[in-house]
Amino acid sequence: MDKFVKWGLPALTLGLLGWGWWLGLAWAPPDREMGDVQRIMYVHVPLQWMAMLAMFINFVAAVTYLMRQSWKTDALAESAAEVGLLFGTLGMITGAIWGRPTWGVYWSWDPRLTSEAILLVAYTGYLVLRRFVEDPEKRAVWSAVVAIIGAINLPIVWFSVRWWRSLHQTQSSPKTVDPQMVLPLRVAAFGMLALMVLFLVHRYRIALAERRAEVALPEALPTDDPALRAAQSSKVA
Amino acid sequence: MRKTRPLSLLKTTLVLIRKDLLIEWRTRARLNALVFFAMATLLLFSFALGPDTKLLERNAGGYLWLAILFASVLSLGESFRVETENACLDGVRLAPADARAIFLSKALGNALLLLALGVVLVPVMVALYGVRIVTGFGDLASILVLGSLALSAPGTVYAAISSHARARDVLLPLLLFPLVIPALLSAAKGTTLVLQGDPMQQLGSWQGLLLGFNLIYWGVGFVLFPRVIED
Amino acid sequence: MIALTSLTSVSSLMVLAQASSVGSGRLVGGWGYVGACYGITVAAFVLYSVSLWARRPRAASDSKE
Amino acid sequence: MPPPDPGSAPPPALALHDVSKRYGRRWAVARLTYALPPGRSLLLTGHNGSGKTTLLRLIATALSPTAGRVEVLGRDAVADREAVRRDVALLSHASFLYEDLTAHQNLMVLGRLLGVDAAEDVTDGLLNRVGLSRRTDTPVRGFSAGMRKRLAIARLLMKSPALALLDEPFGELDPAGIQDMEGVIAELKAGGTTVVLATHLIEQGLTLCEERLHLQDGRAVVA
Repeated sequence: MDKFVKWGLPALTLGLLGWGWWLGLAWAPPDREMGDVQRIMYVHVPLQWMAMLAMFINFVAAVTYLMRQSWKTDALAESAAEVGLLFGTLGMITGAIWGRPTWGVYWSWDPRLTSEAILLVAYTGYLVLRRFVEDPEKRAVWSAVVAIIGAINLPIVWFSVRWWRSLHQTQSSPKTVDPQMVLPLRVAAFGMLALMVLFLVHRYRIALAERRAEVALPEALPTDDPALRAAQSSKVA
Repeated sequence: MRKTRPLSLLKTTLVLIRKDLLIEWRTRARLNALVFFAMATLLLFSFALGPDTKLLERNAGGYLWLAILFASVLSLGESFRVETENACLDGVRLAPADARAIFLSKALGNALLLLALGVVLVPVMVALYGVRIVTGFGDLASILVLGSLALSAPGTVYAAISSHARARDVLLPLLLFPLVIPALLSAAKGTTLVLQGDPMQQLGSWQGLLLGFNLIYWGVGFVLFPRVIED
Repeated sequence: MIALTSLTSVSSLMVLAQASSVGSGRLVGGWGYVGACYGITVAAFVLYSVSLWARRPRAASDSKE
Repeated sequence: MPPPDPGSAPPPALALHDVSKRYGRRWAVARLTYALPPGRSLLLTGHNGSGKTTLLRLIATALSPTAGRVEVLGRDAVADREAVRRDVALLSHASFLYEDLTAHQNLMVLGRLLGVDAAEDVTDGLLNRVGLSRRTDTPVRGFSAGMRKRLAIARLLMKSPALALLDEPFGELDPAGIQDMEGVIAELKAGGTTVVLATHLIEQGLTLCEERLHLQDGRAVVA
């Protein structure tokens, strides 16, 4: 397992991402309307998918933590939020760059981009909260609550922003799906998945080590009870 | 032994709201400051945008709700500062008062405060921005009520959390603002429709969105708040 | 095997980034935008990897998993 | 916990089963096991930071133990939290008093929360008992530390608890106040309340309590 994470996963990531992007940049045909700019899709869309997946992992870990306390789910929630924030931010940046030649502006108040921006601010708040609470137990509970509330908010934000925009004009992002675009997208997405898992595993180890440094883990009850010690030493003697 | 009887959830909530309102009344100087803060915010919007009355008129609803939102951050923070001062929240929950009743009382009390603030701000807005209430006071009242409730339910949960964290004054808005964007959006849109007429019958859907937001977050707060304040 | 594929694909990626003036379709050109997207993403991933490496747990528990 | 059956002997007012409480890496209370015999009161001693306050907060259900079980009158302090809270009252370092409310209002809030019959009369009586009858309508913000202590004890008496937890009740009191407090504690005991008292004034404590538990680094030490 450790060996796979150390060597196999990075190799898999590089291989899949490299292959997928090569397919996307050189092999796939340019889009009929957007031309070569459409090739941004092979980096933008997998980023968005992985950001969503990471946020979903964060949500599940938070719910699991509230149902049964464990430092592992707390550490997983923290790592998923950070990795999700990274992927989401990159997804938003690439989306904005893509928007420039397509719509003529970087920021179009497209419902998807807007919702994502709001989501990213919410998860920044989540990570800041974690920084500002010293007691590890309180931090875990409170951040789990914030994560759950933030995840519930996502669909509401999505609907409200779409409504809000639809009063002006509907922004249709043209997506003519050529079969030759599907393969590179798929390969790049799996590559991105491998990368996310890789980041997640390493971040999780860091988070768990931090928890270890902060708390004597619950399993480790104090044992140097003087009475107990006396009993043991007498047994030995 | 003294005769006591356990109160129902509703009764406990009412006792606690009464206590919170009593505190607000006894510290009404703070309350006044809050109202003037919100008014100053409204006034500053008109300075920031210059004397373009058309622009002010068109965006009046948004400015009203931004002013209420900024004020809500202060009042939410204050409502939990009172409780942390002598660990009063511990005193209340050990009394014992049901943690869910504490949530309901705090959220309702804050909603009431925001509603009152809104009622005071509306005439100021009418005077400053030169708007008229077109579709009727009933519509405006419903938006004010739903909007205040929508800000205060998640706000109460987050204020309880941030009141125990470091840098709570920064943390509360950072957590709250992205969360209440749907509520802010629908309340502002709804108010704008009330002020400028609603030829396409859109007000109902914004009210519906606000109602849904309220149902979700009052439910979530009711369930999760005990986890926030109990050890 | 996998490493070999990744090596060739990385080099072909670099070649592609240089040949940026080849464009067809209605919206001609725009390789700059494409390059910026891929570049920013790869740079951010590299930076994040470095930050993970810098924060790596140094205690004995490293070898435990 | 199964409820104690009515035929057997009364459950101990307070029982600790291997109770531990952790703050970060520090164990504030570590594997404490103790049962207080019925009808007796307990004196908790120990240096600052020895875990007295944490232990009292655990018994009061303000905190939950990291491991182990706290039982009050035979009921589990976590599973049966609501009922335990009705039986227990805590006089803590934090006064639990609203600064902006008057003495009278502070007591009335608690009285109403508890559903006390004729809360007004009870409040007046209690304020009289702790010697604050002339300051009933002053906001707590204007109170001295000693007066806050008196009001806090009135708040505890409002509950008429079966188990009273007193954390340094003599702190910040003048000699007359200490005498009053001793009177209150004696009265509580006479009324059938079990008292757990944590204090530095060991002499006073020993005259009031029959049992003694000395804490050191969160562990029980035989005194």
